Amino acid sequence: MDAGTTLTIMDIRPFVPELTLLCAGLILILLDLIVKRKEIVAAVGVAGTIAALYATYKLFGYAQPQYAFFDMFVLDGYSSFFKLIFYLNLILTICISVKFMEIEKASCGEYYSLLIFATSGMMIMASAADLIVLYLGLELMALSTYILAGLTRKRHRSNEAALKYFFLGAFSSGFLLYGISLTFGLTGTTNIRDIAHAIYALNVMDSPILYLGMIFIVVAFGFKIALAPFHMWAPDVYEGAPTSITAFMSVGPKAAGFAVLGRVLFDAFGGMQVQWTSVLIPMAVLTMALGSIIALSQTNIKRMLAYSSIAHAGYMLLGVIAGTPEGLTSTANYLMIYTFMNIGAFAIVIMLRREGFRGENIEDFKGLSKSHPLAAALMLIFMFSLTGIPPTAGFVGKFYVFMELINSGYTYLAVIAVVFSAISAFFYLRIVMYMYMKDPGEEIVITTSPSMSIALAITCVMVLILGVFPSFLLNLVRYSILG
Amino acid sequence: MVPLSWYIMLSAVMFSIGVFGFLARRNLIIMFISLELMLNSVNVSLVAFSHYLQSMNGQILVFFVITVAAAEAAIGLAILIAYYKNNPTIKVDEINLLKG
Amino acid sequence: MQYAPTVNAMIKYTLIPLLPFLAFIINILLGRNFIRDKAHWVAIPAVFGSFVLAVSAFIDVANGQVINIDVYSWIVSGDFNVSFGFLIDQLSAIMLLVVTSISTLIFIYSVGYMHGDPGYYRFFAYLSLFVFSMLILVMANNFLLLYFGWEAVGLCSYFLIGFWFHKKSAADAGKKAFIVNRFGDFGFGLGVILIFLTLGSLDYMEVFNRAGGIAGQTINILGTDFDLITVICLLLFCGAVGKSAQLPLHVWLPDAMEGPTPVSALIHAATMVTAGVFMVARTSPLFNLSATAMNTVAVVGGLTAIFAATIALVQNDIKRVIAYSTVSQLGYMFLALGVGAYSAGIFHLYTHAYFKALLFLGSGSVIHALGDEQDMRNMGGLKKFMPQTYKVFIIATLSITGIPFLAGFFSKDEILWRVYQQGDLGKFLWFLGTAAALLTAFYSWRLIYMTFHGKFRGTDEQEHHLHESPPVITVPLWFLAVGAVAAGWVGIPPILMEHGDRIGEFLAPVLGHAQGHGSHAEEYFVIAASIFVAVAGWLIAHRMYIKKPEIPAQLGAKYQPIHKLLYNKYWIDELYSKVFVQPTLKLADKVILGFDTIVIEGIVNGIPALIDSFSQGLRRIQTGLISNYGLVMTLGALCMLIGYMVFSG
Amino acid sequence: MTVHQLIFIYFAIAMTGISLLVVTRRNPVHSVLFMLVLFVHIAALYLFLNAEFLAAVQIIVYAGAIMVLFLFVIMLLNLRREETEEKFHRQWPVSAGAVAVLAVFFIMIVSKIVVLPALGEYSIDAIRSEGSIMTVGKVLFTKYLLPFEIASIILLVAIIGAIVLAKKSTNS
Repeated sequence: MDAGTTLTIMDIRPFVPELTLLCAGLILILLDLIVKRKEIVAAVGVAGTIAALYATYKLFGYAQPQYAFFDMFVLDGYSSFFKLIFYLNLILTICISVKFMEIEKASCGEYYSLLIFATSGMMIMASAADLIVLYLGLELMALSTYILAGLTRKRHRSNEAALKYFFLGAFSSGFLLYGISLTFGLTGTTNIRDIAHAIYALNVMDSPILYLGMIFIVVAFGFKIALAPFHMWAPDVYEGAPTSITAFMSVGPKAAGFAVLGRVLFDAFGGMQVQWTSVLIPMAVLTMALGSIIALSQTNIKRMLAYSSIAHAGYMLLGVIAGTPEGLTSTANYLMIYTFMNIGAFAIVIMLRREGFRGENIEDFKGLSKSHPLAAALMLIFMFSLTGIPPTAGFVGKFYVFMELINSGYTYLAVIAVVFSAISAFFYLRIVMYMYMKDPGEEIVITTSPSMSIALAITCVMVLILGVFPSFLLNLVRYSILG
Repeated sequence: MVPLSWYIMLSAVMFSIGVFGFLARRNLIIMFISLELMLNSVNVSLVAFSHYLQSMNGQILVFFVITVAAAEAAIGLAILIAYYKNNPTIKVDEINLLKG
Repeated sequence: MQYAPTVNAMIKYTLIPLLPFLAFIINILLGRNFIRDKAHWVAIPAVFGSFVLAVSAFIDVANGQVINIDVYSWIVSGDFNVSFGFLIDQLSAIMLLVVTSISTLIFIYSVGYMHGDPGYYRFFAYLSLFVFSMLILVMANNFLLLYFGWEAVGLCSYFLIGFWFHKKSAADAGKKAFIVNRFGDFGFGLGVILIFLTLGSLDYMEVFNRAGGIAGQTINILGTDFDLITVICLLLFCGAVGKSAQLPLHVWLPDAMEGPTPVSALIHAATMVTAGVFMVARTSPLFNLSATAMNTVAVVGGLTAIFAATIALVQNDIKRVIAYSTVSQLGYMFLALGVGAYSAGIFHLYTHAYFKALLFLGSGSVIHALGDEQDMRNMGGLKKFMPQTYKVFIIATLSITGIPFLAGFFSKDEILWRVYQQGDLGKFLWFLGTAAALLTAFYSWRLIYMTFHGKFRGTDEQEHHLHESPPVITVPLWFLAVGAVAAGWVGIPPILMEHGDRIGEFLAPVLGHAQGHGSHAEEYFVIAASIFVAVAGWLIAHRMYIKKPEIPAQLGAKYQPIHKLLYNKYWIDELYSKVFVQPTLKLADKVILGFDTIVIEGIVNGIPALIDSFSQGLRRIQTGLISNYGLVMTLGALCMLIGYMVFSG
Repeated sequence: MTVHQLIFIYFAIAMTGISLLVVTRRNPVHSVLFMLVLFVHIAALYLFLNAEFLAAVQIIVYAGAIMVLFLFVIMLLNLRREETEEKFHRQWPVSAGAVAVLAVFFIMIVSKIVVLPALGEYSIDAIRSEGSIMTVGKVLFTKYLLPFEIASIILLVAIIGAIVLAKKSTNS
């Protein structure tokens, strides 16, 4: 269905997954008023997500992208794959949150509906075919996450995290809007496909105005992804936010940022690849360098994982730099793998949290293998995967990105990435060292719950399975993006 | 007629002033106002483009920007108040518990 | 001929390595809290299952079904394709049989030997992991998987050598094995990379098919041109030298005896150390292209055979004698490979696995009975206390020394005959080999006499506790004894029996026939010579240790320098320490005082410290202030703008 | 110089000046009040650009709602210290420099802007024939229906967020 002149009921069809999820969010708000137990709210939230997942599954597999709402919205394999990441992120986050939010004394139904609204925002971003829809999706995601970051209102750190995230996020939105405005002014449209056509038709590939617009858009997306030098909010916000939200933020907005970055750069600014590649390369190197090096001297594990997530954003960006659809595929593949390993690592951090004990210092992991061998073994797997040691999934993710990079002729970048990847082994393996080679300090008590076990089982199994049988995921992502 | 570039230059100046306000002021509320100034400068440019290109897109986007700005103000000020309750300051250089 | 395997066959072949791996997973996860001292109930059925499947695979191969299949494509990216696949041909079928059968027996033996050890479940877990890795190594159909198995068996070996890690010597031995093997593995890794770079594939068949194409090409290293294939083969052989403890990297193996005796038997005698032999045989199509590499292999093998045998003459630690004997026998195998008699080498590998495992397990039985006493000077007269152990020891010794019609006789004779046929160099190496056989006979019987004959020389308390080992230990010994007697009957020289060399014929499709001619008279001469030295060595030992026990001491006194030289293992350990370790220390310590603090410490501590301080410095950028962050973002955007202005003019 | 241009120049100077005043006043209340003056100017500018609807929205929503919310919060926080302390952050000279360079490049680049693409259908006459509100409304509820609905969710999130963050105490 192409751009019609009238709206029909068929326009709803590609939008069904988002609609399902939004309805679930609304239901949760109401449900929260009548149901006391938050577990039920959480369960309904997961059910709603699974319904949306089912809708995406049913809609998956059209060879041609489906446009709807006068070309505002597009359903294609690319967006569907990213939606899969968002669903997984949402489900896993809900699973690891239930017990944790109780301990934080911030358990409320709105928490789950906000998570769902944020995820809806990401999905809208991934499916946006128009910069206006993209902007609104981004704001929906951003506003929900600002609130989530500050949800533990009694905690000074949480307040500060929300404050920083909000101010800097709004600042970056300003840049995004100016970028959209300039692009619109030069091409006369906000539709992503039409922008590409207009750029060719008007022959403005080398226009400094368009370049300025593109840069401003990249600034905003770089902020969401946490690419240096727009990454500085990330460590502070990740550290201050409730840990479950940190897990959510480190995957969701990043993936959404990459989804729109890929779509806008490849589709709208496809004619300016030379320009944006030369912008992204220094960003990628700086991102990997800062992330890997600063993480070395961290003492707080959430903060360390924040820097790690910055470094990983650098690796993922390499797939975009490769500049081919295959490169973008490898980035999407990496993001999916990153979802599992990162949320898994955060889940272990959450398990250490208990009444009156934060469990966020790396020191707190001392001797974990002695008291809780299973938890330590899981953390070991996640750390290995984040480092990129075969046969974990992390290796496969990195391998494909580097391979695509080399195929595109950026061998030197791949070498740099491998070097930083080797440096990053130090701080990941430091955790392993603390767990396995140090004697326990004080007694470690682990808080667990059935939903937490499910999340850990999913993440751990996927990290291992995708490491050993990567072709399944790779076929999926190739089929989704390359068709 | 007034050339399009004049409007855009005006908007660029306002945007830069907004950025300056955000970067240089210590008071969070004034920083927030500077953010609003940035958004308004964008709106000016959008309306100007919309007029000169005889397209509706720009005006519609401005409409949405205003909507989002309202939502943003509500949330931002709520976060600010929540912060202020725990730590009564709105000086940006005193807000650095999280660093390193 | 290759046949498309059925799904059932694929499952079967996958299960062979998978069963021990499952046993490892189960034991390592549940061992500590649930399985504890029942770990063998997981491990033994798994290994036995592998054995049964291996027998079935062997029958398939014997019926002509050679299988080479990619079970799973791990990474597919453009031209680069990494597959995990199995190549089950005559060579790997024999290796499978050896590995699984010996593993099964040693697992059973370990139930008795390791009884009551606090790390019981851990022991079986590591041992299962080892079997898994070894099977992967053997079954691989490409170099990458081979390398994976190669490193994995090494890893298990270090774990198991240092199994009693609270014992300092055990921990040190593990470390030593690790470090020495680094040298070899580094070369091996380089070889694999070089193969990939020059031939563009890691799959055995593709590599072997393309290898002919690069014959005669040269590679420039430091200004000199070397034959490419020779370089590749020598690099691969480096790995074999490390893993199979050949000169000059043999030093780790005797120390590795610090590990539990079943480990010594399984890993350091029967299987892992023969991986180098297997690898060279597997890559024989490459080695065949380089005469230089072949001669190197033969010479290293021959020298190691005699060299290790001389050391074994005077050692007093029962396990060390057998360890040097292993090094020496491995030398024989390389000798065979080096003269192109690959099937003779594999034949000896196969018979050696049985009699050497038997020797180790027998000595384990002795050590067990004496309460962890390993010094033969404190033994003696055990014949009457441990009749069963004594009998199997005699069988193993007859076999290793090459007494006719036992396993060792046929395989060793095959090697010596093939070596003899290779011209002047062959004659010389044959002489070395025969001399080594004499020494072998001598030190083997010396071991028997010192341990089982004469009067008991240990403490009264030990004597009081002397007992025969329980059936769980002796039954596997008897099974191995059967192997030590009969394993050689598949390789009877044609000269003695028409179509007797069945193993040679069996392996011929993979390894080819050995080249060389010789008359029947010469062959009879070689056989007679080996029988003669075997008997001579026995008689000398008998005279020295039974008839006139004072002779060894007299000899030791008379030829003190030689005795010292041998006793101290030619001072090789000391030499390495003097040549490599101490000069470094001296240089760092005395010559340039302060050099060490600046350079060595600088490198060891400096780089991490530098990165750390760098990291600390960079942390300071992260001020925590919103304004600073916003400024950095603005500056970032500005840089992009300026960059554009600068570069696009 | 046409009259139009003269009027624009007035607006440009006035708006730049007011913007500077907004970001430099010591008292936030003054800043907000100058902001209101700026909004009136912006609304007037919208009228010149044929955006009557937006001019109204600018006054009603921005000036009438958002800025009042700001004032409300300023009153609520009761900021006394503002009178005596440093207005600017320590880094302000760097910021000023960076922003000045950015502004120079920015203005240099946008000064070259001209109308390139084909003109759309919403000419002044077309808008005038239907009226600005009707035109906007028609577009908003057909072509931009989806963004409009998303905006509604954003407002809902804002309401939930404000309540969650500001309500007295959690019920658990």
